[in-house]
Amino acid sequence: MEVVLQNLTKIFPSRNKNGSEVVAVNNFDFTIPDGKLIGLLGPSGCGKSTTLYMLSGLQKPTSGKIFFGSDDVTELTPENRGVGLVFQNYALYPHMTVKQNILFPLQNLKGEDKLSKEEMIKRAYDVAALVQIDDLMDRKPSELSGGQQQRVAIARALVKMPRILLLDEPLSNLDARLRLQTREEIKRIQRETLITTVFVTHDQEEAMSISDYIVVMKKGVVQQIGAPQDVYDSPINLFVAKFLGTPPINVFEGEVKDGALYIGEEKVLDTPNVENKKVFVGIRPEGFILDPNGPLSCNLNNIEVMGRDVSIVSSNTASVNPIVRSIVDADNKIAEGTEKVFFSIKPNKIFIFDHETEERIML
Amino acid sequence: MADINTMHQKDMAKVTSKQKFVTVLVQVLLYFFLIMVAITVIFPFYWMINSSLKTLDEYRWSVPTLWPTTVMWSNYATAFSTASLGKLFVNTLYVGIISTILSLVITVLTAFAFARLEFKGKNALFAGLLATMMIPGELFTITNYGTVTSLGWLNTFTVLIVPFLVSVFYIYLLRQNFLQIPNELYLAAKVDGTSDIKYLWKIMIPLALPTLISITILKMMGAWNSYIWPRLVTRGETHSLITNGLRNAFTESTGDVNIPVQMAAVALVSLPLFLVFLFLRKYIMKGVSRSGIKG
Amino acid sequence: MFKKKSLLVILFVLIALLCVGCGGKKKAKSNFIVPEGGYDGSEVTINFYHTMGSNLSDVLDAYIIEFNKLYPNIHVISSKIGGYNDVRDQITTEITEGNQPNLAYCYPDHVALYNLAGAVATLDDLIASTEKDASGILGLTQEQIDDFIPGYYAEGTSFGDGLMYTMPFSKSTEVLYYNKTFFDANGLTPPTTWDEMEALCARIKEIDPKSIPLGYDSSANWFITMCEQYMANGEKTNYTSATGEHYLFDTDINRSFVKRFKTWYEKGYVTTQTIYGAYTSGLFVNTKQGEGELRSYMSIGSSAGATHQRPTKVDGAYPFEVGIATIPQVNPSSPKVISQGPSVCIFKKNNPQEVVASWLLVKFLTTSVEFQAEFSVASGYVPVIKSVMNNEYFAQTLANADGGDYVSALSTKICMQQADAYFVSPAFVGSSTARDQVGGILDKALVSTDSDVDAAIARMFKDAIDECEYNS
Amino acid sequence: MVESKQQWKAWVYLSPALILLLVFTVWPIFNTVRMSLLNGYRGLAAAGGQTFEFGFQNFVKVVQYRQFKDCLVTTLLLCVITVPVSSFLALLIAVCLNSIKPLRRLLQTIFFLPYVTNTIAIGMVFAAMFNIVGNIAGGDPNSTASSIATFGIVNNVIQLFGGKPINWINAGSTYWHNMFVVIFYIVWNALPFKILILLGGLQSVNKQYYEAAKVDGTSRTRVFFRITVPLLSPMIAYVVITGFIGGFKEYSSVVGILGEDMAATGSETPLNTMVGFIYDALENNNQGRASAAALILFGIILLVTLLNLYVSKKKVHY
Repeated sequence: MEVVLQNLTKIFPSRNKNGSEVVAVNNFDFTIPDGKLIGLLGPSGCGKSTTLYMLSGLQKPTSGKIFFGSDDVTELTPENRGVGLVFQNYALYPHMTVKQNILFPLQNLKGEDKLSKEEMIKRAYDVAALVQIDDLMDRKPSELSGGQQQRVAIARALVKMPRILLLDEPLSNLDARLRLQTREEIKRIQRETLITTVFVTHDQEEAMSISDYIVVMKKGVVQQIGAPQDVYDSPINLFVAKFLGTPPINVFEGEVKDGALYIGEEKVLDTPNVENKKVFVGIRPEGFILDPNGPLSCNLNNIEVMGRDVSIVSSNTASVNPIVRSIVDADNKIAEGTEKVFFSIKPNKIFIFDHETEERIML
Repeated sequence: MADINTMHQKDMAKVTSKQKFVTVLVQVLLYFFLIMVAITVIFPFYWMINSSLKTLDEYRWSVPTLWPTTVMWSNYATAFSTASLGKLFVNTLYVGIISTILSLVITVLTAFAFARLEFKGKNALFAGLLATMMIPGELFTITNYGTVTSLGWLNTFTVLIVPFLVSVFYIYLLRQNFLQIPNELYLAAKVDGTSDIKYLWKIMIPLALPTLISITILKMMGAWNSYIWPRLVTRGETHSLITNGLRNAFTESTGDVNIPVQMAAVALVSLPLFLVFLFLRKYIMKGVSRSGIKG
Repeated sequence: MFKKKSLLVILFVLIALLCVGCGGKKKAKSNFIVPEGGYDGSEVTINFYHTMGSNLSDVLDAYIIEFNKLYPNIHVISSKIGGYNDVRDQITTEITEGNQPNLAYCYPDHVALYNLAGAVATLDDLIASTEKDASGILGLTQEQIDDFIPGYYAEGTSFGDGLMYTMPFSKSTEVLYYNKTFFDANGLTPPTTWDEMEALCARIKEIDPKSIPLGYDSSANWFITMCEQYMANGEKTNYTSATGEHYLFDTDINRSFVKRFKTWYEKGYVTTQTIYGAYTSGLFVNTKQGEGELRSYMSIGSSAGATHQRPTKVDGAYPFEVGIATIPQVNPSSPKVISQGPSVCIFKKNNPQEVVASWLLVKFLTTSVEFQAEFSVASGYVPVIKSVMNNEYFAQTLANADGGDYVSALSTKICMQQADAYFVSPAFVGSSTARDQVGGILDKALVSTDSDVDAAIARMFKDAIDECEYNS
Repeated sequence: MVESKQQWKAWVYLSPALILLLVFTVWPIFNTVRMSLLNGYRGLAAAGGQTFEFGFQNFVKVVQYRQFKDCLVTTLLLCVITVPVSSFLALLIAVCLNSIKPLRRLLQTIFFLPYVTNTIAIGMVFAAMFNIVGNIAGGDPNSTASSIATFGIVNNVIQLFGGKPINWINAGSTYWHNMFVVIFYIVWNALPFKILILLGGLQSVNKQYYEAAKVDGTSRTRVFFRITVPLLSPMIAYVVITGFIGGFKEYSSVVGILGEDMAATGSETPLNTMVGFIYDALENNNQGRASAAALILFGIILLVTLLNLYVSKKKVHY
């Protein structure tokens, strides 16, 4: 099912009389291709959850339209949209067993959709097998681990065969190990069912690792949409560049002068097509190459060996952050007592942004 | 999962309009129901006000009027002066405040012991306490009267305060509330060498504040509404409480009661309670619901 | 949550502890004996419980000041307790702890209850005492005794042992209020017998079919009064007795008058306060016209409630004039009307001076022409001594009596005229139950839809007797 | 170590409450038991020095009394009807309140109003609302003789909708009509507390359960019975159990409606309750019987409460 969001806007009225209204989502325009896994990504308060709730029908957009395929579902209530929603806290009914929880949505079906008891049970067990909880069917949610509860929640959302599956921060309540495992699981389930799936997260790593597409949002405005790697490799502005990637991108104050980019006094790159102006320079940690003749010099703080890689922590007066972190191959050796390190930069890992607008300046 | 798409293929426009209709209908029904109930609830109050503004004669008309033909605001002035409501207000407030404070202290200590400390026979004792709630309290009056008489407490404020300081219901409410505060906090306090009293004061009481506030309000309301006991153990205005004034003051020479004036007094007396209630409703609700009411 | 076992344990412990009996031995009832020398002038404080509203307690307070001129060391604290039942409940509780008041408003059945504890002082010795006193003698002179209206005075000895327990304080009775304007216009006269009443009701129904000619406030009074009237006529019936078998009201005559009044009710002649749902005076004073407006042209109610039987002024004038007459009788030559209204009783105390001092106050208030006159005018109650008629203020008030502004005086006047007709019912523990029950019989019978009327009435009488027996 | 120290500490904390309870609750209970077991005990007679034999005569008298069964049945009926009705209604109102936005605070406040009023005063008002003033021959407000009757506001409303007036509480009214009015009043009176508790409970329920149900297209009735009721079951159990305990002690509402006689005029089956029965005995200074009746009532309440707890243990989700 293809999902089209057309100029979607959500404005919350102010809480008190004098306060101003809050624009949670502003003019969201996007088409979600059929059968893909989409990650809505952004810091808290960016409107990603609101977008999800509008997709589910729990919240009505202030303006704009939502289409499921060719159906305009903007005015439809959730039950008529055929969506499955997995809540951040799972919202499993505590007084029902796993089986009853999964059966619950099926028992709501009316009219021609109504299923016989046997069919319901069969479907419940099928979906339980899909998420691998078929041996837990008679337990109560309080008797399950976090990861198991998550699977039950997904099973409950999937059992009525939704046109779209929505997941709200699906991994935030899990510990680190489970998180890795579960995100693979979600990916697998989505691949198997081919249900168009939208999930919300503030964790960019999570989004990058499983999404077919990611949508980066900030303060209600969509910043960039694309395949994770594309967005990473080609951020549209400083915000997106900073938001994606661990360790985060290093940002320097820089200046374009006479066709060349300067960080401090050091000329790091030729930029023949850019006019003279102040800029921000972003360099991914993996974009540094240890090079005694390199243009960029930094004061070495310390070195963290991480097996395959070495993380060099240094400082530069032009850096916006107190430290500059670069990741280089472990083969690179730095002698004891070294005070200054020199880098050359991989051209595809350096981005410059307008100092005023923070928009990317293409080289 | 081939039928995913077919399952929801419906006439969207039809569904939309039907669903709009249902939503509106439900809202209308909801409001209709609530407003009908609200009218039923409010009617007696309206009737009270209506009656309080009538002359005694009009009140006795066989066909009651929906609004007095002559509006007797003076009934309120009469009510206030004949019942010496001012003095009774002060008495009631005094008894209410003192008994509330003492009652809170006792309730907090008792609830704390039941919720946090381990001692022999705890459960049996608690069950015994709860069981006393099931006995019709009217029977206590006679014996208690004997007790306070032999203690020489008649005609004092003590007699209005002390016998009702312990309420099993409040202990129960507060204990439930305390139980919901994680025991780890208590153990941590013990490890840090915090005394029980300090722990109670710094941690338990702030956390149970809504319950304590509702107890305060219930207790004040109790003082406001108590009637039989104060009548029995006090004489004259010096120690009388407000309800006694209400019942006694409006009897006519023939033994009839001037009901409109009495209604005016009831309205006057209910007013402070009502205002307090409006003001603190949030706390009452929190307090009662927070008690959790789990076994 | 509730542990059954522990609860049972608590109960058993309580029961086991019960072997502690209740000690004490039975005391013989003793009259109060006046101490040598009567009141010795010592400082005493007297507590007086009553039900007076502020307008009456003001009168009382004024006369207590007068009283204190004679007896400066007797301090009187008068307290309004509530209604009559409140006074009773209060005192019964206080007696068990021995801190009852000295003096209280009472009805005979209250005194019977207090007498269970032997708490009420008998007055015979006080009345007979010839000890010298500031007011002459401590007791009552024969003149003073004769001055009391006999029916009222007799109430003090209605307890079956011939002893005097109470003094009448201020009294009332039932009178017949009628719409004089309507009666005059239609050439009607107030009935003197129940037969005349029946004919009159039929006549009024013809004139105004939508009316209920008669409202009788108290069904209990009605029943008891009928018993007394038939007895006065020498017929074989009874109500209750203070001694021996108490409940004697299940008689043929009583059943027959109940049945008779039932037919009145069914013809729409009569209603009672409980059946009507409000004081029948409301019906009587209603002058509004229109659909569903009810009225009656006669109302039998308390003589003390005369002002409630007067219509509200319209444009400065009363819509009709109220007439007052004696209630109908079985035999007008030996009339009987009920005596009601408060008496006072004196409680025993360890210090006999308190009792004597209380008696002095009672004597002062009940024999003081000025107090009785003023209290009567203020309250609408009837004074208990005849000589009040000689009081100028009182005589003046009665002379003004009319069916309008001075309707209370008119009622008092009628009451004074029938001074010899008052009766009191025997008082004993359970007499108030009997009163409630016979009132209940009348109400039940009137509204009963049972097809077998006689059987239904017989059953109601039997149930009432059972109920009385249980509660005694 | 902590445990043994807690032993005496606990008793120190408990002592104020326990001492007061011993004096003002336990001793009266003990005294009640004592009085109930002294044949024909009367406080006044005891004060007069009379002694009483030990025995069960009071209990026998009470149980054999012709109206004892009626009192018991009336009380049971009141409980069995008012508790479920008021609990269900309160639940319904709480749910409705919880699902509206405009006017919510106002309505909430209105529904709590009865909480701050005087039972007897409002009882008088109710009686006036259901009253019929007039001569109702044979108890039938529609007979010709009662064309001369005026009706209270309730009957006015019935007439407005073309119905025939009903004799609710006046002379000749039936037991069930009386019962209806009393039940109406008790429910009215019981609502605020229950709404308070249930609404408080509802507001502490995680909203996501409802959103989840909504996404799944659950009908309102199903949400109510399958989600709201189970999630609120501890509060409901509480409301029902305290309702039953209160219901067995019902008295002042009946007095408020029908007066001290606790019966409609001329009614041969009064609406007397167990507590009314106790009061009647106290009024006649018959403390022995009053105590016996109170203990019987206590036994019944205890039994019903245990039954309630047993049921709720099986049904209530914690």
